[in-house]
Amino acid sequence: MRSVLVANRGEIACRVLRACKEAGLRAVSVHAEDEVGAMHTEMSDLSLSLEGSGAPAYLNGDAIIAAALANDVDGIHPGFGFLSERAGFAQAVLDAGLIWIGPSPSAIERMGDKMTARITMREAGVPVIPGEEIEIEPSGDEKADLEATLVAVRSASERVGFPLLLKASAGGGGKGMRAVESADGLDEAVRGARREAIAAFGDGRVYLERLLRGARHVEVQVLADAHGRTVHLGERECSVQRRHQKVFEEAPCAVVSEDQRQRMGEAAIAAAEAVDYVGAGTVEFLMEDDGTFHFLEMNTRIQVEHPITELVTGVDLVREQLRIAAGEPMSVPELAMRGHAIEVRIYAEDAANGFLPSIGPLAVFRPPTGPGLRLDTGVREGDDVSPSYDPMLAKLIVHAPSRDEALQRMRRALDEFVILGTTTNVAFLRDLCDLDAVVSATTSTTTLDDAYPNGWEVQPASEAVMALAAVLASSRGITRGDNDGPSGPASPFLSLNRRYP
Amino acid sequence: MRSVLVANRGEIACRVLRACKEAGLRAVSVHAEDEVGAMHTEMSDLSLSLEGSGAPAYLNGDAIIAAALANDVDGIHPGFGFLSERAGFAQAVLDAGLIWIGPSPSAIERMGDKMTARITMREAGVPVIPGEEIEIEPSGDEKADLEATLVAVRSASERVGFPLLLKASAGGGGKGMRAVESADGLDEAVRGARREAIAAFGDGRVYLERLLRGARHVEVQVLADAHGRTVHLGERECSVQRRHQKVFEEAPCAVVSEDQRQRMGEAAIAAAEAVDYVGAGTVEFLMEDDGTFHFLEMNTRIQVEHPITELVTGVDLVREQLRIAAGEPMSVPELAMRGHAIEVRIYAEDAANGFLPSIGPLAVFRPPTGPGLRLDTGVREGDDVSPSYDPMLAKLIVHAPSRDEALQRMRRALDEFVILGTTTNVAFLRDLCDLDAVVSATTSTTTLDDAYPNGWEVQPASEAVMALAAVLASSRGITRGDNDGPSGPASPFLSLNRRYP
Amino acid sequence: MVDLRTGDDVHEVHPLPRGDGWIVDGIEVTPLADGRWQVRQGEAVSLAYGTRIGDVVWMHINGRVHRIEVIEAGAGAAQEEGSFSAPMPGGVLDVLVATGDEVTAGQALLVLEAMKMEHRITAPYHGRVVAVHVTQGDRVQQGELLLEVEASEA
Amino acid sequence: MVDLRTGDDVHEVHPLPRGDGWIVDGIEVTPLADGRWQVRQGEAVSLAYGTRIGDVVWMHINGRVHRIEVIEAGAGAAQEEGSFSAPMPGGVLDVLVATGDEVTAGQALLVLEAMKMEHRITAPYHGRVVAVHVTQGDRVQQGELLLEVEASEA
Repeated sequence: MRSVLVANRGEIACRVLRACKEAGLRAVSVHAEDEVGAMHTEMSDLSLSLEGSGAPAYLNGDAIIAAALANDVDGIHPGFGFLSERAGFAQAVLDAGLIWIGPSPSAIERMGDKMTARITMREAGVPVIPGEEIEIEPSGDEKADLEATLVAVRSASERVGFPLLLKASAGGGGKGMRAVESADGLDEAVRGARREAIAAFGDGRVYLERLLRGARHVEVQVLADAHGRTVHLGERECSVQRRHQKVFEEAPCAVVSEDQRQRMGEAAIAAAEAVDYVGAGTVEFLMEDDGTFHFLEMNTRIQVEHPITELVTGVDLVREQLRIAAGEPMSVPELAMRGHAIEVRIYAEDAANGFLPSIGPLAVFRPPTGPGLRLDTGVREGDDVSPSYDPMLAKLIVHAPSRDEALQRMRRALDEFVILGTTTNVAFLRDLCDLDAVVSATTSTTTLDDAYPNGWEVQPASEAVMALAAVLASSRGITRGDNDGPSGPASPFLSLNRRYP
Repeated sequence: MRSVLVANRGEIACRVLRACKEAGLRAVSVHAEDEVGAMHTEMSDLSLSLEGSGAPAYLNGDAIIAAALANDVDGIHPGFGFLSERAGFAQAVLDAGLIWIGPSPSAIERMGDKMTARITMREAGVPVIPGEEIEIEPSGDEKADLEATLVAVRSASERVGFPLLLKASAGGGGKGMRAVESADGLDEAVRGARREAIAAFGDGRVYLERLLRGARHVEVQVLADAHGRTVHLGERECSVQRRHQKVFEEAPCAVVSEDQRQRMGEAAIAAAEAVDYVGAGTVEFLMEDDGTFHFLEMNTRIQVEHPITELVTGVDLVREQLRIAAGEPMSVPELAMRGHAIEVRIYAEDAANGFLPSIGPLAVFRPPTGPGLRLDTGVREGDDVSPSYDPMLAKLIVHAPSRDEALQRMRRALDEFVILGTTTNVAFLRDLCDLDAVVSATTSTTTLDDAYPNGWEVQPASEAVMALAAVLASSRGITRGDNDGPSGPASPFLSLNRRYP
Repeated sequence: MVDLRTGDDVHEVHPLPRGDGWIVDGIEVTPLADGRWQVRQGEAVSLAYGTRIGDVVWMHINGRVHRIEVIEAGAGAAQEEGSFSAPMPGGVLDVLVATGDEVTAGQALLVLEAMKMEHRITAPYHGRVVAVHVTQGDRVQQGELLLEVEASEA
Repeated sequence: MVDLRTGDDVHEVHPLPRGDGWIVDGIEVTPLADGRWQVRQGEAVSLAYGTRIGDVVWMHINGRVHRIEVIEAGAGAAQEEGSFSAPMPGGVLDVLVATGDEVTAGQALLVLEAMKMEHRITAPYHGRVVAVHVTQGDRVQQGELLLEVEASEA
């Protein structure tokens, strides 16, 4: 393997392209028409243009394979999201004679369909969450399918009991998932989940699981190579979620003992081996207070929160993906975790307003620096945050000798992070670091709902803030779009340099 | 200890202030009159103004102690350089009832005077470099002292033999040091070394050491607490030096075996214990090809290159300094080194022109991001590089599972580092990563002289470079100082936004 | 004189030039290089980043970002209470109410799709829908008026 | 038309506007956002940062920084060969030669002190000192003329 195309964008594309460069591979990126000059294209030796704008461009598997074939590419890395868990795309890559940097299409298929995965795991002896699959064969008539699903869900819900989680079998990342408190909300939840799942994945099938309130989301990283070696790299805790999406992740989990780690690791390896897994993957569990754990799903790709595992284990997961795809044995020593790592996801969103995505220019984007910090970003100062893509801009990751020190470091780092021009969740993340449940390591998947029953609120503006605001307001300011050049956002400092009337 | 004043500036002040904040200590900085708003003042809870500009402001120990006493400060951290190795200042801090975050004045004195250190080490059984101390008591009459020194050096040089190194007893960081090839250059070297040493340290005494060509500079990090525990944290190799100053450092040293590490570690602990050392310190050795090592000197402070030890050992050295100064036992587990770390020092200097310091605006300063990178910087975009201070701007540090991967990562990181407006050594550092001696881990203190006998040269401009230059030249550009505001450098993008005539 | 909005409040502030900077209600604001500012209130000195973009001033001070609206003299009246405008560009997935409908606080009025996610616009109080300006399938721009709800007497 | 200096050479280049950007000797240069540029030469596309500060253009392209002088039409003649000017602000520590002295290549002419370090100005060729403009103890600004050396016939 000498040349790798990364079929993705944003921070994960940057992450993978850098790994390719470090491995001495020719790094090829792709970009939609509205992402010429985006950060990930800057990380690559060659960037190929895709037709169209927004997500559809990156979802056009045929175009990507054709571009790869026309440009001497040997392998395709899908990152996460987009085409990463589409077995059909993986198969098409292989059929085109290219290397697929991921597990086999059959492993993706069996794990990607959450219902099949549940069944596979149950049969492999891995404990699953009490629940029920809704087996309605898609007829092609959405109205009929919806009706049949509604009937089956109503009936299954009586056996599973409320509160329950309704999940799209093809879902992921919180899409197509609904918590349902009682029979009242069931129908609307089914409609919404199906609609979202069909839009995002083209597959509206759903299943039910008992909603395990107060449980922790604990997941185990696995790596398997083509030489028959499968290892686990310890666990991550990702309980802190908003809208079913992780925002705050840490490794190791503060309450997992060495013995528990061993047992979960073995279950994760069993899960991977049940589908002849090769590559990097994550087996997610829900863990109850007494340490009981249930299989949730397996993600057959690199994961957003992989950096925290890298920091505590010293393993470069993406580099290992490249080694494994090239047919080499992985270069992973025996598991030895050191220190504590925390990741927060920087989203362009308004945490004070239901986490609604926000857009705007990154007029100032100055990440913190210093010891124990890692920033995986897909944007830099001067970029525009567009509504066409996922609002995750970057990930800030800290590593320190202990959990307390990691939290202290994260507070410091978030205090230093300056982003002006687009509303982000940085202040919300900073508040998370002081939350009782976070400080005492008693987080669960309902921590955020419990902490902010009425939503999170912005700190009020102090007198010093209003004074500075008054001075800034008196400056001429920038009206976006009034530059005569074709370039993006004007320098934020234009107004300052011309401050005097 | 609740409040710490950092008596320094630049990246090390930022490093220490951040550690104080993380430790929950009130972080107090000081700044000269020409450094209002400098990055290190931004890192602190409170910044105190010192009278005067440039280095003298930071060297005014009395003013710093007075400022500390007037502002409820408990402890003083000196960083490196400036007052860090002045025993008199350490004693004054203690006499003022403050905590000195460093070793005792007597340990500083005995190690700071390089001649005394040589004698102490020899007596403690630590091997020293063959050489001779020049013991001339300062008379207060520089002309007479110089003459007496010249006579004594000429005589000693015959016993030590050429080539030799002439070193200021009070020296450090390459200041007051001269390599002398033959008797011809001896007198001018003595004059220059004394002049530089008197200017920098107020003490012109010198000594001679045989110049061990082709040896490696290998140093061992030690930590000692007030509870009687002294540990070493493995070695760093810092052989790659220009003008006797380190530019490229790595940990561990590629040719040090576990057994050798043990022996050097024990020698380092013996060195520290010989002066009842408490705190963080570094014992420097020259190591010959056969593994023989000689004591060079002990630095009684935190060192520029401490981050590489932090990355491979997982220990936060500055945080430990704070613990030790507060009288707590250090929280350092048994030594377990993981992976490989490399640091390069980013200097504002012209590597193609004898490494002459350069100045200018940091019109664009965009450090690389991503996995395995750490940036310790004292500057950010928009700052001015002034001739009043040391030209080291920042340190870029990488960590990876193996030495090869660390080098690959460093290449990638340096490729990404954008600094426009001030000439820096980034391209020179990038070339270092491809140097045979660096790639094959056969560096010595003469590596750079051997590699660039006629100096390092800039890569010629390609056609693409000239094309872009032509377009940039056609833009109106910025004339520094023509803003009507009091702010510093204009935004580099001013010209771009107004590009069209 | 400048009017600034935080939340529902409008503040009138008067920066006065003084030396290299300004004084505002006894607080000294001094520009440093490249978009950075020093703000001094008695003994407390803060360093900040700040900029103005259009009608919003953005600043980062004491570890927090603040985003404050500037109300320009002569600008049009602020958005009427009860008007719901699109918080971001997107598509209208579903309109759940019609003109004349009574709605209760928290009731979903409209579903928008943006950034691959569904966003639900809900009523903040009990009231009556007095106008609906969009229909299912419409593309809307940020700030575009979607619908209007009149609060009922409490 | 623009004249650019690299090392001892002066290049004359002619950027022509084309579409959103320029063409220079067949190479397309297109501005992106915020000081970034796209440079296309045949199939090879590079992304760059670039800016002009005074009479110097700075750019970062393909992992390297380049610093190129712009020679403005009508600007004064370039510094004469044989004139030595201060590479940075500093103090003159020692003047080692006097007017009329013969010097050899590599010989130290003058010692400057800046940034706490000594910097030695040496003769690049054999010649004769024709003028010395500073004396020990002087403070000099960057670019200030220090001394002049006339090359002897080789």
